[in-house]
Amino acid sequence: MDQNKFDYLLRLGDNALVLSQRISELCGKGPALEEDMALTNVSLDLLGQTRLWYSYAGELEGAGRDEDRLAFHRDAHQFRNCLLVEQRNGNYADTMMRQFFFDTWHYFLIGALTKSSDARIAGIAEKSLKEVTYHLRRSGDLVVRMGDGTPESHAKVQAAADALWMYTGEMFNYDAVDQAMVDAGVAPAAAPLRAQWLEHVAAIFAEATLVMPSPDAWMQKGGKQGVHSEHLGYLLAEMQFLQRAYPGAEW
Amino acid sequence: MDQNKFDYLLRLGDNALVLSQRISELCGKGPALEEDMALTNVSLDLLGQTRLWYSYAGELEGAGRDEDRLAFHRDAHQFRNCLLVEQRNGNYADTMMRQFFFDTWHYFLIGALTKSSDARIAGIAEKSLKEVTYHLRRSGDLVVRMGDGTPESHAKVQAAADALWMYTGEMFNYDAVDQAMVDAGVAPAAAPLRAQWLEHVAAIFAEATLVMPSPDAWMQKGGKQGVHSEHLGYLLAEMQFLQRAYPGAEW
Amino acid sequence: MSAEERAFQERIDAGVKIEAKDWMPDAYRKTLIRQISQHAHSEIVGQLPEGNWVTRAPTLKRKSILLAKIQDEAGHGLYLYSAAETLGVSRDELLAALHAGKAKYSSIFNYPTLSWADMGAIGWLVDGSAIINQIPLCRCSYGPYSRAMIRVCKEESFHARQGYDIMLALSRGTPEQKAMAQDALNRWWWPSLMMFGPSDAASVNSAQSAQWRIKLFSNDELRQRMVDQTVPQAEYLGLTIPDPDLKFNAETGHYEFGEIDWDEFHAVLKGNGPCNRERLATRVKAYEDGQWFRDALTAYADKHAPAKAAA
Amino acid sequence: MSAEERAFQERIDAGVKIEAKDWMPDAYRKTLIRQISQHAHSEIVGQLPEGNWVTRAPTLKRKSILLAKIQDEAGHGLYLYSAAETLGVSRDELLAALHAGKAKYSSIFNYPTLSWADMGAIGWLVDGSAIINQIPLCRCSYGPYSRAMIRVCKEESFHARQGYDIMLALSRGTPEQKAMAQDALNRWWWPSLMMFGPSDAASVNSAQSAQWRIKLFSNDELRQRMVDQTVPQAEYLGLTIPDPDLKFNAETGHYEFGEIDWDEFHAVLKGNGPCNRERLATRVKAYEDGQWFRDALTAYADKHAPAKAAA
Repeated sequence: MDQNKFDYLLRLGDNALVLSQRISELCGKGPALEEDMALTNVSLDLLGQTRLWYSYAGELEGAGRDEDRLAFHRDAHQFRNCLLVEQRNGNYADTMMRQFFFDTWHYFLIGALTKSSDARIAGIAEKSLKEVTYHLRRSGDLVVRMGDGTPESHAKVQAAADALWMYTGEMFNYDAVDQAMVDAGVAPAAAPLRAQWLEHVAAIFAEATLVMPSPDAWMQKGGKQGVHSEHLGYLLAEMQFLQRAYPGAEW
Repeated sequence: MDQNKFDYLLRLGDNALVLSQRISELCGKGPALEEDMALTNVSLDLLGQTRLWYSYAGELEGAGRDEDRLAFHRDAHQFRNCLLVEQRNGNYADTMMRQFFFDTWHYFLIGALTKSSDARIAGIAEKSLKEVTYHLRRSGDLVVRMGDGTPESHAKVQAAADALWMYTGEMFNYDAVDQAMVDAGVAPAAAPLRAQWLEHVAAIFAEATLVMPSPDAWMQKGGKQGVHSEHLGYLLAEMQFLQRAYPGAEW
Repeated sequence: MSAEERAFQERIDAGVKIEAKDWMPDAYRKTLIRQISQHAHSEIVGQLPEGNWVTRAPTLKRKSILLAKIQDEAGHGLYLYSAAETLGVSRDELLAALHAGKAKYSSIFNYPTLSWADMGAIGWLVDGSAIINQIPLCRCSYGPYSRAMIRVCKEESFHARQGYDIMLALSRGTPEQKAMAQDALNRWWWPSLMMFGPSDAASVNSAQSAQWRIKLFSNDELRQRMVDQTVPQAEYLGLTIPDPDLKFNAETGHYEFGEIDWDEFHAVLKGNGPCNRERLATRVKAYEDGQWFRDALTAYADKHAPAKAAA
Repeated sequence: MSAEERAFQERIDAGVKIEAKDWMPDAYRKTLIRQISQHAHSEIVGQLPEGNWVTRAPTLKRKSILLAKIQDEAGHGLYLYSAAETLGVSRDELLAALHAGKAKYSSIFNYPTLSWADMGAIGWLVDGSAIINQIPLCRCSYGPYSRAMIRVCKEESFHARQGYDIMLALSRGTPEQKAMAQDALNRWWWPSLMMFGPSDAASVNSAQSAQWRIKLFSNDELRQRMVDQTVPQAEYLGLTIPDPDLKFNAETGHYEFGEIDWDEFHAVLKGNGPCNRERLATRVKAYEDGQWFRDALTAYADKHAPAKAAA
């Protein structure tokens, strides 16, 4: 088995699952009915993508782990998502800023993955592209509206940007797994992806009248290698409860 | 095995465990350092009592379930605690009002159990009496201070009383299990216990300048029979995670 | 009866739909607003008991299905608020009435969801009952309402089937799972029967609603339909309906069932259900916490609408 | 040096304790306030990483031990704030400085606790290091501080032993548990070494503190003591210290160890550790949320003190 590719697929799947799970905590609790619908929609899209990544990862591994085994039977240190997606929902500015930072990266990444040398990955990316395009349009639009809305909304969304910024560097901080995927033509290189990300974030922040934090600021890392924040354990304890409490059951 | 006594012991243990767990969520987050210490202390006392009740229950059952098996390997519907103790911490007035309602019941109950016809139960009660006496003094004192403190604290503690009141009836709402224990001289009857509870609550509320809700108000029930509120499942998912995720491990 | 009222009733009797711009009696308008908004509120509040298990769904597939269901419910809320708005009230007014505790939503959502099996039981029993209630309303006299109901019913029937499928998996599962399914049936059975409202004998205002064709069958008729439909399904699942008085009457071809605990029904209606306070508090908090966000959207639109129109 | 300063230094050199009422140089007072309050803040903030696992402790016994430990830490905070108060500052002033980000606490608490094994590693390594730091302070020149340290050290040694006991259970456990223990050691080893502060070469103000006997050994001496004590314990556990350069020097009788990543040390000190923001935000929130409660106690005391005094 190509261990690097397996790890890379887990990262893709874990990012999507953890963010989907976070958003789904808001079911029925959004700030407006239209937001409730959109949140559920994004959560669903990400969950669908999770299942595709995990299924491929499980097949590649060939050890009989299906999507549910991968989702429900790994502890926090075995999860490979970025720190960004496991951060708590906070207020709606926090929720949407987390989403916007992620969506921007996700959009350019998925776009690049449609040209992956791995046909299965390219296919999943192709399938996901419309969804992530919509996600990005939506979260960017809301960041603009909150930033250029009232003084209160401006302050909230600026605070969200400042607090979450330190979790954005990890997406472009490539390690051996990422680099192996770049070398194999499976995944895009970090530098151009980061340039695209910064350019789009800068453009949206300008329109939103927000101050973009420095790209050279100190960045947290560790999630991709399984060293998470304290939040992930709680998220997993809740998410995995039934599978853990009733081992071997079919649902 | 005396199934009624087993169930009764579980109720005692589950009440203590679930309340201990709730309080322990506040570790390091109390409104003052002295409160942090006192909260931890109460949580510890209740945990110690839990272990005594569970150990006896497990021995009585004779099926090899020890304290940890009982604490970590039952799902919500198998827990027998009152709804009161599983309610969320809320603000500190909610936390302390929940504690005061429980402590008052607990104090008179434990006092009566020192005269239980079951020597083991009487012994555990004897051991716990000093602790629950202190708990009651402390929570009653804080209710008085909050009630007769500032307008804000008065409003908060009155709101807490009004919101939690509907969970207090269950403690005196005896079913066949409770009644069997009364008949066997193991546990005190409901009516005098309720009278003591109402008298003490009325006295403290008077001193606290609080309005006591009507004893005839609608009361929720179900916890003692395993029909809980939605909160308990989350509490257990968190509490039981390690035992569930690593079955068979020794810690 | 005025000439207008007579003409109105004649159109209804002839099966012609009433539309928003048409004249209608005040009481018709008010009754419809109450009924439609109550239904809309039920969809919105109904997201909460299910949202309670989304984060704990046992498989990714089940999680997807549940999420999609909750999304549908928000959508139903939207259609229904829109249908109510055609009668001259705003969504904000309706929500204000809900949040103030003046408007009702279906009492069934004041029960807690205590296990995964409740997601099955709600789909099977609650959505099942809702469909029985709602299918006739697809033919009701008010056009916007009947069209909203057609869309709603189509999706609800999926939900009921998905709920039944959860129950099926559980009752074919481990002993614990089967117990979970039975426990859910025990807790949801009676509240589901209560969803149809008081018995006909105790039901007020039904005659007028029937005449206006916004209530097409009596509560007891619909309730009987639900029992008749559900009992064989429970048997197929191998589960026991928690009613010792339940029996099939071969003569009538219907199941006879025990007495409903109307005290419980009225207690929950009055606000004493296990979750009344919490459901409302959750919705109020979501709305209040969202005020700054909605204000921001409005402020942005006000700032930018003229500029964009001019461009 | 003034006559007062000379007399002060002579008392210290003679091993006489300085007490609160005694004259002391301003700089001595300020240094002590900074050092003691930093220590007090560390106890308080240090409750949080452990509080993070109290609700998830794997057995009731372990939960009890951990709760008792956290209670001790709150107690240590109390003694230490009291010791600082003898120097003429109030606890509220000290807390205000903490909450404003002006006062420091031990950087080690800016790392997250990610598994149950971290409860073991913190007791074993962090409390272990704390004791090595603190034991000399039991003999420091300032009486109230030295007495507080004696109480603290006695309890800390329990905590260190309990932490080691957790590690022992894990390293004798399943392969997953052993991996958990190793992972915790990997994450906590270097931060624990950093607890002793910058290397002597980079350390400022040490000479004056040494002369005042409020710093009795150099950072590097204490760090070496910690390594020498801990390496054999790790060996006994069957765990590997994450330092390829670690080796025993038979001549000196000490373990030599690799270069500490001082960039990381300074980054965490500057506020860029994984949890700096969260730890502080949690404490600030607790304090702010508790304002009304503390106000209530004060208001009650004001109302009732005269009445009771008169009675």
